[in-house]
Amino acid sequence: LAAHSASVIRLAIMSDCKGAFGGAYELDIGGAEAALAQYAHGKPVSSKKPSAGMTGITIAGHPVKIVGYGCGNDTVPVAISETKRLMEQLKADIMIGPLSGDEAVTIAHYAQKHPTKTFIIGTAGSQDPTLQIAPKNMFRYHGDGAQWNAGTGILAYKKLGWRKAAIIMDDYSFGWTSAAGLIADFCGAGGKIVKRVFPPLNTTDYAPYVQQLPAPSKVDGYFWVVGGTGTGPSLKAYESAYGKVDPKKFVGNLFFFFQSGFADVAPRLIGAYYGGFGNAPGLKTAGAKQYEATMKKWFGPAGFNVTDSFVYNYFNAAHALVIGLTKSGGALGASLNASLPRSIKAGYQVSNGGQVKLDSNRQAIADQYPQQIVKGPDGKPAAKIVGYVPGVDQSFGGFFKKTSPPPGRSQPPCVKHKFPWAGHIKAVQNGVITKKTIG
Amino acid sequence: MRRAVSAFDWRLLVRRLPVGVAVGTTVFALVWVLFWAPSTNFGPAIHSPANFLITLLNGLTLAALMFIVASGFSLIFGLMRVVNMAHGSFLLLGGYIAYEVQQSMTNGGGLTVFSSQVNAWDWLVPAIVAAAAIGGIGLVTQQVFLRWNMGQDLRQALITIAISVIIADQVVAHFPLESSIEKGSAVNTSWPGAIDRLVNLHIAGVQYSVARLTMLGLGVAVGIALWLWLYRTKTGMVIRAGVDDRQMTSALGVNIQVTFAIAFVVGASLAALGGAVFTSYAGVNPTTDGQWLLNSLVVVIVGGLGSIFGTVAGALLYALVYNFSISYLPTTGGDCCGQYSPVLTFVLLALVLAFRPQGLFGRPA
Amino acid sequence: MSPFAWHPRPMSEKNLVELVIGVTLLLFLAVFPVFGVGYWVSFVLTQTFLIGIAAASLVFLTAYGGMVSLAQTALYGISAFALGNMVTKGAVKGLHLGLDPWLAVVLAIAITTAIGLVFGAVASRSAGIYFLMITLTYAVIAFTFFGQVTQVSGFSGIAGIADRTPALVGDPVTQPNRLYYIALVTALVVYFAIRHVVRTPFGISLQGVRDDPVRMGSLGYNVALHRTLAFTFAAFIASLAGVLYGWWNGVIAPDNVGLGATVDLLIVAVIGGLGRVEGAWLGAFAFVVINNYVRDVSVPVLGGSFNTVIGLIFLAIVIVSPSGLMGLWDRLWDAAGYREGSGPRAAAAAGTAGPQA
Amino acid sequence: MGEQLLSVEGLNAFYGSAHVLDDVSFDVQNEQPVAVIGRNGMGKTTLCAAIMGLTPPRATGSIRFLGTELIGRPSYKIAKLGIGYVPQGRRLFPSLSVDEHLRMVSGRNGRNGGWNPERVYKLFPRLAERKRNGGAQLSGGEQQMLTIGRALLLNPKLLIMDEPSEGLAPTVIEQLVDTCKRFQDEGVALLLIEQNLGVATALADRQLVMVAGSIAVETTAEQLRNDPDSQRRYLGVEPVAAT
Amino acid sequence: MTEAAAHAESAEPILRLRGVGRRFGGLHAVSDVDLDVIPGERRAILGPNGAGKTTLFNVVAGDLPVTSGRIELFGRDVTREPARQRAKLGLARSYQQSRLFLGLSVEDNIFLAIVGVGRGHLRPVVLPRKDAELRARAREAARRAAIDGRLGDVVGALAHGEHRQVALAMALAAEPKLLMLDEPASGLSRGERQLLTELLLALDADITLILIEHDMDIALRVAERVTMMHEGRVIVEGTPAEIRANQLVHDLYLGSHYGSEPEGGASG
Ligand SMILES: Nc1ncnc2c1ncn2[C@@H]1O[C@H](COP(=O)(O)OP(=O)(O)OP(=O)(O)O)[C@@H](O)[C@H]1O
Ligand SMILES: Nc1ncnc2c1ncn2[C@@H]1O[C@H](COP(=O)(O)OP(=O)(O)OP(=O)(O)O)[C@@H](O)[C@H]1O
Ligand SMILES: [Mg+2]
Ligand SMILES: [Mg+2]
Repeated sequence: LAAHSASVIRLAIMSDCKGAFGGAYELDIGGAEAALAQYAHGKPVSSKKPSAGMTGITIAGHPVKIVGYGCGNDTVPVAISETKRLMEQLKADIMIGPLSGDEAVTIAHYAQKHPTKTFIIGTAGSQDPTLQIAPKNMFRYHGDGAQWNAGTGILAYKKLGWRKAAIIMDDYSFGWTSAAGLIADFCGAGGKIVKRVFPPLNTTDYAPYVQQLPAPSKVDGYFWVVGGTGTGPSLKAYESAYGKVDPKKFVGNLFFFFQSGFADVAPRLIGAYYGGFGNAPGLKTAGAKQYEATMKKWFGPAGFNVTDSFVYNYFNAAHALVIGLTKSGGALGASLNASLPRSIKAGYQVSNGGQVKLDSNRQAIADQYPQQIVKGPDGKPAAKIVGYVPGVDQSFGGFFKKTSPPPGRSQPPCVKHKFPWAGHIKAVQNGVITKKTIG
Repeated sequence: MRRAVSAFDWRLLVRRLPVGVAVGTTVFALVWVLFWAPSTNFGPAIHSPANFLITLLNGLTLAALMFIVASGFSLIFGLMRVVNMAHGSFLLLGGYIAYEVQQSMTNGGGLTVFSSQVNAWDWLVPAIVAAAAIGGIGLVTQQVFLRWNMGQDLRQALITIAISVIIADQVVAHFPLESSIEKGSAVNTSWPGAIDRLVNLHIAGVQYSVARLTMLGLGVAVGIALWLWLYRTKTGMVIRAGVDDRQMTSALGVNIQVTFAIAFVVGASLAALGGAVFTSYAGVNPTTDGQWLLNSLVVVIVGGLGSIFGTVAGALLYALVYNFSISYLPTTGGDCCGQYSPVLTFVLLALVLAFRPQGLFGRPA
Repeated sequence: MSPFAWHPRPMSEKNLVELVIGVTLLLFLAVFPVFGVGYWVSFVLTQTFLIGIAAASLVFLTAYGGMVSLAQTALYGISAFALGNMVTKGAVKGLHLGLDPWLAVVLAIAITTAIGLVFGAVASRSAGIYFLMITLTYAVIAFTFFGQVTQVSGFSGIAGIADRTPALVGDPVTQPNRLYYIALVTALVVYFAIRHVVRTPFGISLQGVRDDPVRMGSLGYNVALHRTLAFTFAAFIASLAGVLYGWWNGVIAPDNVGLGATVDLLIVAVIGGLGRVEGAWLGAFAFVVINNYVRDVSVPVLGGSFNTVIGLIFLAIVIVSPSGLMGLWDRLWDAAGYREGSGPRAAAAAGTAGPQA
Repeated sequence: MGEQLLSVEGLNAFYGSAHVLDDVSFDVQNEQPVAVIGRNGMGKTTLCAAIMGLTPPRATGSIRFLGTELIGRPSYKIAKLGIGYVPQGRRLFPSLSVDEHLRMVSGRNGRNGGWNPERVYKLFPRLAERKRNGGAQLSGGEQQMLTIGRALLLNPKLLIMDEPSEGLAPTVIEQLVDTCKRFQDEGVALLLIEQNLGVATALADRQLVMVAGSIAVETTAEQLRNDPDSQRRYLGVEPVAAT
Repeated sequence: MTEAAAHAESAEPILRLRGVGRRFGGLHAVSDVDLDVIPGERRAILGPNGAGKTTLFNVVAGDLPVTSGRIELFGRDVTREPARQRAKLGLARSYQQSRLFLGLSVEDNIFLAIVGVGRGHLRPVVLPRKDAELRARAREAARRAAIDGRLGDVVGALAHGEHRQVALAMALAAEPKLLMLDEPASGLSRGERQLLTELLLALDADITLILIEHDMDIALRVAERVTMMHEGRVIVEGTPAEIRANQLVHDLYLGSHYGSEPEGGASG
């Protein structure tokens, strides 16, 4: 390509280094950097500490410089000031990030006002950034919180035989969005939600909220959408009210097996279903193996869990960026936005040859994989893929609209509705998608 | 004269107003909860005595935990006038230490251990180690950073804020120690199996958690021990005197620094003890520190500084209002009103302070 | 040289030096956007000015009223929330009333000041540490209110405030200089307003209230009224910062008024020095710069991220200088052998502790 | 004459940069009362503070008590050496009741002398009636009594009293003087700061006059009592020009 | 002037207490006190320590509410009025333990005393003319209390005795109709005591003075009438001469002679 245009491309990576997800900082950066190492000649300065930086990244002849790492704390004010620091002080052209839902909302607004910059969401699950705000320069190569749970509600209905369930959800946008996926799905199949309980974030004592849930004898089960730091405490509160958790009566979202969840709550939930991140860590596909090998290669010594979905989402974001920049020949702004791939091959996806497609709002349409917590061979909890939900889009086939009320305490309502994937959910056994329809 | 009389009436009214409002609110709240409570989760207590009892017990047991934590804060804050903004961090670190000790005693390998694997010692030793370790950190904090600037409230508060920032970051950087788990992850310990069960209270058929009742007992025990120490020994007098006038206390031959150091260590250890309990009861994570700093502040504020009874009262009021407002606010539609209980809780606390600025049991400033 | 009081004294050598520094600095700031780095204009300095205004309201209350208020963050947040709810339009969170931008500004300030009046009246019987506490509950009320009452915000906050600024302000993204100057001028006005007010009977009696409220009562003053009005005035100042913040940031969220943010403002004020109003901006500057630039320093032994470093820096500042950076300046001046005012005795009060009993 | 109990040599004290004590030297012999008199603001309280290791940020020179250097020592150690201090302005503890004031101090200083709370109550019966009152809930005179009682409980060898008669009713002053006179028998030396010449001269023969931060002159009670002229000179019945 | 004189002539007392009592828990610090003070009078209140003198001042000034009885000030029932209203009516007091504004200069302390009884507490602007006038009054009051040498100094840095002087200046500066001084001489040196006595003797005739003092030289010289309190009650009232002659007073209070300074060649 034209040698004269070898200007430096300035890249920023943003994650959380404080607050509930503070532990994910190095992971996320590692995920993005592994892609840059694999596809863009980058060399990590330290294979143990990704945030130590990276040298030698080149795309389409352009050197790429990571100008800085953003450190959020899961709150809006810090997200915005970190974004400003990265984009304005350090003059990044492109940002990969942020980590969480509300952060993504605020950065979407920022993106709207800064059309010459490009934003690829790291791993945030809120609906608004791409459904409501949808700036032209913002991309997300993974599902939102509702998508992640698509199919899981149907499984509860069909496989666990639930008819009446109660739901407890974090009282903020991610909790609502995540719950929305379960509610829409479960009610769509014919289930009834008899009670919705919303404890506020950072609740000290979940006991009075758990008390509001109908007793286990009165419902078939509970959708447990308390996340981040609340999963463990809320389950403990349940135990001190009703005794031991019966995993068959619990269906959760990604927090059942995510990060600390694996050590903190999963041991109590062996057998429970949950939505996960919509991807399929542990699938034995070639793509998955390749992805894991890549991660091990670059950040093996850092020792972190390569199947972690945060890592994976950041990896895909950076991967997409490499593809886009290559295609645009290093050109930024509008031409980069036009060049960013509308479809990428992602390790933990299988349909369409392992592709994640983007919709017209630059939001992923992806397969989803409901999971179950099982006891692994080493005695530790393990995640098992149990289902395959093909091609879930953000609007749930038109169910969520830009004009409809966003997920909230009473949204969506519990109504019967046939979603595109209903009747097409396939069983997955030992990491292989079978022909058997399970919902 | 007539003017004076009318002024008299008006003032009297204003002076009685708080009492009137307080009595009125209490009566209304009681009637509401006991007999009325339409469109709430459980309906009035007479219809659903079990839920009322559970709410009450939840309130009392939470109050006990709040008391344990806040009494440490109150000791440091009320007696030494040090607003220890690192109190939440002490609790957090104490919680992680208790977790690590229990893990290593039960070979948890980083996974939550079940109460069936935990005996009384597996719980007590971690709690004691945590309390001792944090007591040590408290001692260092007090000796290195606070000892020489006693009386400068704000400066000390700022110093402890800086320390809490550092501790928070250090916790995220190093805990949990187990390498297969992400740093900064939430962790929890388990109650000993013996108390991790429900007991039938034989009242309205309520089954209640023995662990929570144990927590209540622990709170009472801590309260009694503190009371004996502060009001039945010279140490208590010396601390109070030292707070009033450090120099004069010293001029009476009292090595006030030693006493302050002891008080600080005890206060910090109580935070860690609370942390150990909280780790079993809910679990700790890197946001726990702010949450508990706030809890402690509120309890101590409402109760009144440096008074054990005040701390008891503050903890009870806070925990009961919290529990009852969540359970007994009406829930009509999705957006009202149950989820406003946190707001309501704090508005009530502000009102308490407005009418009794020094807190329920505080000495007038 | 009391850190707490302003006396109409003849200008000392130190005052003169300070005046010269101040004027030079102002001139520098006035021309800064012409040659300065864009980021410093749009981010560091504009933010310094507006945080400084909020901090100045706290310094005013603390230094002259003896009221360490933790509600200033909440108040400036309330102002920004009010602005956001009234000015935004369309599919954003909150009420999005879409009012005229100027009208919204006036209403935001008026609402905040009125809330300040109510808050102040309720808190006016408290003093010292109790005042700190009751204002802390205000902060928590504000945080939980905006977090839980989704009609007016919810945790993701209200965005799009910067899209609907008055014409004078323009688009803060494309025309950062305008907001820079507006913030600078507002900061100056606030600074001189405070300096003026503390020399008036109201200001001096406020200082009396700080030192001994009971005695003030027996001198004929209505102490509660004084406290209330001082708090209202401070709320008014904070509301200005809130409006500026709304324009500057475009987004306001409950975490802007959370415990962390509340403590941050206290840190700003204390680092600057609670004794002198100038300190508010100095503290804000230090805070913004430290938060922005301390990134790549790693801590030996302890490990951890730059947050540990920031904690250590704040610790160092507080330890080195009891009355913040302004106090450091005062001490340096004294150490250099200069003395202000009337003979050796004047310096005697220098060593006294914080303004709070 | 007894042995040397307290000796102050070349003592200077500063508040910040204000030079308040200027080269003060004197000594107190065992069992011998000494009074320091002087006008307001001359530095008498500062002298006490310097001896007790209190407020002044900076003191130079030498203060020896029974051969032990006091400068640089923390004040609780100074108190433990056997110096009781009755500060000006009482400085009671509002958080403590009368009884607690006394119990807190009693038995602190290892010396067993004859003072215990009961004896203090006998000395000041009013205090016995007010046992439960807080330190701030006493009348001015009662506060003064408690301050003195508190210092006595240390069983000091030297009692430093800064204007003890301030705010006391004449009868109580009389009683106080009687009590202090008995100290000599009990081996308690007295360093008395007084504005009330009657008390000062009744209690101490040696009178040190403090002017502008230094001991201007030493005189005797006898002289002072009988010489209105020196009273006027040292205690400034006329406004003194030098201030 | 004429108005004041007219006022003085009317027998209407400037301060009238009827059955005033104040309890602290079970302790009757003041009980059933009746007292009439007429305009222009100099009244001393004596009594042993703990007799209830300061408490009486506190209830009259409004710093403490009464538990029984009724207080009339300038012909008006002020029993339930707060302290600040009474100050506005023309009552100024000093405290036994000086209560000063330690963070303010001497001048500002006195300035506050002046502003307090006037209007414009809440004036948030500087009016140079008006402020200069108020400050001139403040300096004048400082001069009368002989503390004008330290006008600009922060009160926190003054010695004990100097605090007393500032407190006195503040009481004077308010130009009260009723001045109540609680042991103004305590902590003052002989020199300052002398000045104080002269100052009190030379006080405007239309200022009413109530004085608590343990220094008999001052009290009995300044006062025209003396009220003797004991255990919360008024036990004797009379002229200084009557008081001196009263055996009860001697037994309870005066003792032999340490209360007064040995004047000149007085015997020890
Ligand atoms: N804390 C302080 N800071 C600065 N200066 C002080 C302080 N305390 C006292 N001074 C000054 O030191 C000088 C001596 O004060 P000191 O209190 O020793 O006087 P004193 O002789 O005890 O007077 P008095 O008889 O009034 O008690 C005074 O001029 C006073 O203003
Ligand atoms: N706030 C209070 N609480 C309880 N008792 C109090 C309080 N204030 C004063 N007293 C008691 O009331 C009695 C009268 O006190 P008061 O101060 O009026 O005495 P006084 O006549 O001024 O004595 P003095 O000459 O010693 O100052 C005293 O016995 C005192 O202990
Ligand atoms: Mg003195
Ligand atoms: Mg008195």
